[in-house]
Amino acid sequence: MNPVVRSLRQVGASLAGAKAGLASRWNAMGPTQRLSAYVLGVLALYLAPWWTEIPLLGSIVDTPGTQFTTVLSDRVIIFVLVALGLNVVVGLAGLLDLGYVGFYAVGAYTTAILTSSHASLPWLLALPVSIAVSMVFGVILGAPTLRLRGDYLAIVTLGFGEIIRLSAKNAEWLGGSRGINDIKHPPSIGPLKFGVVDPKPYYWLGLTMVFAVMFLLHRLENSRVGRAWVAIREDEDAAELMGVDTFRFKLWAFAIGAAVGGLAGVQYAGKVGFINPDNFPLLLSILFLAAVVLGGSGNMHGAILGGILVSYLPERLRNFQDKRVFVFGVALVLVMVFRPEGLLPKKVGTRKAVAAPGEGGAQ
Amino acid sequence: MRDWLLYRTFWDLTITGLALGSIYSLVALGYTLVYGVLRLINFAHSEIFMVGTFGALMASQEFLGIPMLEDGGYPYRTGFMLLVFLVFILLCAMVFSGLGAVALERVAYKSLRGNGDLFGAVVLAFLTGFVVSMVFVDDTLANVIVAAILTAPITMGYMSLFRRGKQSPRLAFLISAIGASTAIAEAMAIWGPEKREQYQTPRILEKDVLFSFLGADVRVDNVIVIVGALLMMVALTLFVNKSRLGRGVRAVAQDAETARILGVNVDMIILVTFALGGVMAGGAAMLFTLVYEQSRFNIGFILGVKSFTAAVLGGIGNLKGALLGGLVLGLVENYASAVFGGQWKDVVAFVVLLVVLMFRPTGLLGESLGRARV
Amino acid sequence: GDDTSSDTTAAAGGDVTCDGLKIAFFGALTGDAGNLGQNIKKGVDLAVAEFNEANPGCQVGIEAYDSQGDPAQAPALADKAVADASVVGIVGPAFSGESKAVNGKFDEAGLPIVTPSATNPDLANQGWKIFHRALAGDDKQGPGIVQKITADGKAKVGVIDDNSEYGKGLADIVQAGLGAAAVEMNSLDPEGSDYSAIVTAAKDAGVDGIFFGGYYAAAGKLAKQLKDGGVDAQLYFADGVLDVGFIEAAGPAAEGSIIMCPCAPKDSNADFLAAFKAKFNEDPATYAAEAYDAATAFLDAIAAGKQDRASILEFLKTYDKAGVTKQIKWDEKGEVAGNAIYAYTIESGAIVGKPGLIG
Amino acid sequence: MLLEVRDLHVFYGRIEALKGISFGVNQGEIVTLIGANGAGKTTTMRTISGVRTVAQGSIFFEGRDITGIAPHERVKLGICQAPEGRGIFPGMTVRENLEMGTYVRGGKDSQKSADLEHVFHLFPRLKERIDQNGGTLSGGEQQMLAIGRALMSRPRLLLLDEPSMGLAPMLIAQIFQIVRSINEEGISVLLVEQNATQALRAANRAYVLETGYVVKSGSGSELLDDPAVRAAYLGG
Amino acid sequence: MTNDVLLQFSDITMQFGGVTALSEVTIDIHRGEILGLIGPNGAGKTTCFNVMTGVYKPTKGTVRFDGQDIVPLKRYEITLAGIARTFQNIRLFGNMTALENVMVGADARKASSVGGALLRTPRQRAEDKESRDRAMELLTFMGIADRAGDAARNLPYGYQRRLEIARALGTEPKLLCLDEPAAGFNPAEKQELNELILKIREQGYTVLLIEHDMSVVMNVSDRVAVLDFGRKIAEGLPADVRANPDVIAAYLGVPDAS
Ligand SMILES: Nc1ncnc2c1ncn2[C@@H]1O[C@H](COP(=O)(O)OP(=O)(O)OP(=O)(O)O)[C@@H](O)[C@H]1O
Ligand SMILES: Nc1ncnc2c1ncn2[C@@H]1O[C@H](COP(=O)(O)OP(=O)(O)OP(=O)(O)O)[C@@H](O)[C@H]1O
Ligand SMILES: [Mg+2]
Ligand SMILES: [Mg+2]
Repeated sequence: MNPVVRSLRQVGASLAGAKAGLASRWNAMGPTQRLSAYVLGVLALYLAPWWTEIPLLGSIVDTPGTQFTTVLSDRVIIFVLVALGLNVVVGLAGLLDLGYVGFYAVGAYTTAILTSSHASLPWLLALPVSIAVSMVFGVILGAPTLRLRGDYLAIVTLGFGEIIRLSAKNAEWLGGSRGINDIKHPPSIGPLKFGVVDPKPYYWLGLTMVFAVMFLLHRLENSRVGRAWVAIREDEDAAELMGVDTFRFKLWAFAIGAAVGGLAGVQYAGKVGFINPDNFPLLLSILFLAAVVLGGSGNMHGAILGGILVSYLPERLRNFQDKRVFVFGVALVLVMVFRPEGLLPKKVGTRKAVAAPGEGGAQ
Repeated sequence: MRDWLLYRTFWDLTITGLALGSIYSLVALGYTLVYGVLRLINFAHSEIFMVGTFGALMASQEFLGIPMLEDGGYPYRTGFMLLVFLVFILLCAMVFSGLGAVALERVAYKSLRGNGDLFGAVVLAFLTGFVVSMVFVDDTLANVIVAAILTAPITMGYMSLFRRGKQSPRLAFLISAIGASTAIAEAMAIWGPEKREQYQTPRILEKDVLFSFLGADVRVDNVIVIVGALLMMVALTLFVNKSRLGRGVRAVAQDAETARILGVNVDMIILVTFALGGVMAGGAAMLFTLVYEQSRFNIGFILGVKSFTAAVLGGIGNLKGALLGGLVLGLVENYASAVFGGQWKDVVAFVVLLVVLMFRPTGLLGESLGRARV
Repeated sequence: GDDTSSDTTAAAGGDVTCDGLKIAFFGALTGDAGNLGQNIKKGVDLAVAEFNEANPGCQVGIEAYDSQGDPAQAPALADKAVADASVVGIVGPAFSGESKAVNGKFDEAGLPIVTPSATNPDLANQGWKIFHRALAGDDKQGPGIVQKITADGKAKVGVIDDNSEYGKGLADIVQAGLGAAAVEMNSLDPEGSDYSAIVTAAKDAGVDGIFFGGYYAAAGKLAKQLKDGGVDAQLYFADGVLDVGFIEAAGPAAEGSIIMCPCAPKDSNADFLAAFKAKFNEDPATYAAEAYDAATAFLDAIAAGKQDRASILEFLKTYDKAGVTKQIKWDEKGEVAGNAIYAYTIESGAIVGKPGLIG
Repeated sequence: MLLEVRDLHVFYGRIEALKGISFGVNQGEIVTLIGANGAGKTTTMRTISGVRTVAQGSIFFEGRDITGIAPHERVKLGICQAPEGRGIFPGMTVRENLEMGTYVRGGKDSQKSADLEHVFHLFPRLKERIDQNGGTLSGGEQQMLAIGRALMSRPRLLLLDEPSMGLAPMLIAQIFQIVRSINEEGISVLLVEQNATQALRAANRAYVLETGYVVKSGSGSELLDDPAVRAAYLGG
Repeated sequence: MTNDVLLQFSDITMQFGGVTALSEVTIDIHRGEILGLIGPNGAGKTTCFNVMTGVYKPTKGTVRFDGQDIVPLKRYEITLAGIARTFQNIRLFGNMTALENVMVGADARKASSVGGALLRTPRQRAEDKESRDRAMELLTFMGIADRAGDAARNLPYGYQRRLEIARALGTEPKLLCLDEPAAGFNPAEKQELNELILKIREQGYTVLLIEHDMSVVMNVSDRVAVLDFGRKIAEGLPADVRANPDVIAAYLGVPDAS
């Protein structure tokens, strides 16, 4: 056999082996051990700004030419938040949204308007208002369009994202193409100074947001709401005939997705302090979608992985200069061809789902 | 004053809108054909169009050597030779787009249908080798050599890694399409004749005013575009509805599995579909370069979004819908520019789309493929 | 300040010593706007090369921060620059959008910047102590354009923009300056291909002049389509169009267009032109000379023994020297003193500088 | 032997649906496969048509190994199937659906219309609905259309996968009659049926499939009388 | 048997373009009975289902369910009113587990929504548990609990058919509509299905059954209605219907068809 094939097979086998090994070790752990593993993992994430200091790891993760921590705070966290939100819409409810950047923009712009151009509320107050406004936009978009199926919805949402961007660009009231600057930063808490230079506090804030969103979305996913979403994704007609108010739940998916997207926008605006319409191009919607599917649509952890890769890799690959985007395109094709379900696909049908006695059937 | 602009210049706007709309229509056909057969938004179709425009421009500049920037030096303004040149340019554009579309299918989509093939594997292997070697050397020639050496072994690896007989989820096709689209456009930006700059072409067709219609000047290029698009559309419709291969296309569109059982070579039909879409995009590209005399590596993106919008507006999967949708979109854009200003034209276009879909959820003419019953 | 005459080699002293200092370029080197950044970078490269040759004891390095002109990518780069203590001056950021996203960081870090190309008037009004630019802002360029159009005696001028921050801002200034003579014709999409609606509107309005605020690629397409559409008005453009790309795109339709720019014609300083040609084997393109002046200001500071950000910033406050493009001397907002606006035209397919201009 | 299947193994992912089955159809025969849900009958049919790939084993048609050739080539050789679930093209009219049967054959228009008449003679209902879209037909009408379409290709071997599924009792009887008359025209038939009694009556020979294996075979009447078969498949 | 009418299907006409699928069909379904609906292919049986469950709005006529006019209701509202169905072609949620499929049905009767789920209110938790327990119960009842944790698409055909019934029962219907549940079953399997349907009725459900297999219809139905060309041609006890010459001519063919 061809040596490349063989080595590919071997790599595959050893990866599978490692995965199985980890899984079995994980299963063997007691609850306290698991808890401490979680705590350690979370701690390591909060300490990420210092990863570049660790000898070997540092040279692997550090981004050439850009500040690693800023990449985390300005790009990675934002993309992860967005991917989490979009995963609700696309991955769970199966609604193809190609204009998700619109909600991100609404969140950012609302914060900008409220804290800089038309009022000077504190960021902390702008946060809930912006999320609420994003949700309202989700409902405004969803209400007339959710009757549409699949790809019709895709093109309408794409149009919606463009309408938002172009409106911001053409409305003097929203700063036009000049954008809005002097957006307020989050308030400093004791030693945590949210200023212009140090990105670390923003990263910690963003990471906390990610955990909060994960926690809440996890609850939704494992409830009647999450089941309704997946049922709609799988067969909308059948879902409706099984008593699912499909319209209402699709609207919820849109609204919740929009809220998370808006949250990402708030975080971005509060960090950078300046936004303009060019921050929200159509291409970004597509990139967001690519993140979700690349990671594994329908699986929260997959979406997170996708968000990280899509935002971090271009910075890591700065050496490729203007070939970065080309490499990214080729990589998308390769991943889809060999892992069409994404890097971390959603697993359905684990025995875990059976809680009652008499489980563990055939197969 | 603005308020009366539409009124005063209505026919001017109509004619130029129809000309622009014709190009949308032709590109929309490619989306509609592929969507009809594979239920796939062929996101990279816009890049097929872009490649076609480069084909047309290269035909006139590199192959025919028509001089740039001349002022009357070009001998074939009219007459038979002009026709020959136009046909040659058209063929070049069609060949570029057609081959591009076929290659795209085999590289980015075929294996996702559970049907990995050698050509796709070779191209993917080459690209892999190329990218991997880029990590180590930043020199295109060296990369090509390394990639060429690595192609054979990686190809074998890929052939054995393909997930045969397994249909991938639809989103995977979409993302693969997006990846391919990005890669093609960027490749043109990195290695194409003009890199990231605009690619110009000399004037081939003098833009004389042919006649006046209700006060509007009708230029020869407008007429060629509109008539050319209509002709290609008619030819395609005849082909799909009347020919045996066309019947195969429709059968695969509705139920590929059964079509296979009845003896339709599904892979071949899909290839034909892509080729047809590519050829139409090539036609559109040629007409486009005739009118605008330029292209750029990223020209496809916006035009692609517009054309896909046109396809949806008319009813995706419906050939006549693509025509209607394209023309309507071209007109709406022009009228909107006159009434609200150019910065609002896309907003108006999308609002029109939204309104149309709210009242006709499957577009103006509806999908042509019947949906199965509940 | 240093008062050496306008020798192209900066700080010819030769006895300066320093260690590990860097000047940074900040702007697009790749991506759609990469060309402009490449021009600028070459200006910086030339200035630094000349300096290093003249000062063996002080080899200044160049760091390039490639933002692709994207305000979303800029912050991570800016933080890197701020964190790198050896970077003592920045030539850039090249565009106004990214400037707004990151200049606050430079300001807080006290890292001086001289932008060779960002002309948005707002930038000077943000209270940034570190901000300087090496050319006039659009608030100077706009009136210059108006003056030129008025001097040409145009009575009805269509004003078009590309809806970008730069183009729209400039078009607004021009429109306001022209007053009743202006005919508002709104925006076009620079990425689009078809401008027939605007051509129709221009024909309908019967304009004798047209100003377009935007960049060269769109300007080329517009010029061509206007001509084909039978509009014979005089075309006016601003600095974003000053590029051979405009002529390539417009073809014969470019002939006679007038392009205004706060940048000096490339032959206004023969030494610079010769040095640039010798190093890069090409003519300096738009903003290369401004970049050279910007870099020179930093290099002069280093030559004067200023080797940290604070003292270099201090040095720039009193800097006053004839650069290759103009007298380089900044007011307290960072606006440059020499703010001449030059007029160029296209003759036989080449950009020609017109002497005797507005200033 | 017209069709011969030797030691066929077929997988769905990791699930082995066929675990080495062998059987054959002679020229002019009606052979039926019976078995419970999931026994692998449909898989067998689809593998013969070539839309499922063979992991191991081989298929011979008129002595020629066709294991590796493409499905459309097999139709050219004369194997045509009316698939389980009918596979009607929903957006094509009844006529167009029928014409799809002649896809590989091409053939003259006069020939086509003769074949069309023949099908209408067998299923007058289809003639009434000739311009209706296939997708809006009732289940039974679709079944007729599927069989008619397969006949249009003038097969040498007709594969029928549960043709009586979803049909009214009267039609079921009719379908079996049609199968017989098709067979009398010289077309060999491989029939998969749940309606085992009728199928065994119509068949020359029969095989019983169970979870991917052939567990019994014999003439139709032998199996009809087999007590085990009666108990399991004929309802007592 | 009571004469209490659960569903009143009166004077329904259903046209598609030129095709009249149902014309003036009137059927009453009594509480607690099993009504068999038979008729030749294309007679309009599935169309009846589609009208009852709101998939189609009838061209003419009214449908009253439990005293309420259900024609104007949305599909899910009809389900909540108490009609559940299975599909002639199986339509499960393929990428959900069997258990989750049934839970979706059981969720129909629950009220907690996004707010409850986010806050994990006691009520939401209680409802979630109820759904889960009920779903498990139904899977056990249908005899497929051993595969509760498997993705529906990986289940064998017979299991899928049963799962469809379990899911429909999950919505706690008053009327269960089964569209050809025995299609593709062999006689032994049909026998099991007969027993299952009877068992379902014992639980208090009313059942409307479309089926072509006489061994099923005649054995389980209390009454049988016959459609032909969109019209009702007979209605009555199984034995009577079976002997009805019109029915024999239109549908059964030879009197003994088993
Ligand atoms: N697409 C598929 N994916 C996975 N497994 C499948 C698939 N199709 C069939 N199977 C499995 O293969 C086995 C054989 O299925 P097949 O459809 O051939 O049976 P059959 O005898 O035709 O049954 P029926 O009487 O229900 O039509 C079954 O266990 C089934 O679950
Ligand atoms: N959406 C539709 N458009 C047009 N005609 C339709 C539509 N739905 C059903 N029909 C027609 O209505 C008639 C009744 O169809 P229906 O599916 O109700 O029959 P059925 O009694 O269920 O038959 P079967 O037993 O074969 O399933 C058929 O002739 C069919 O062609
Ligand atoms: Mg089967
Ligand atoms: Mg039916």
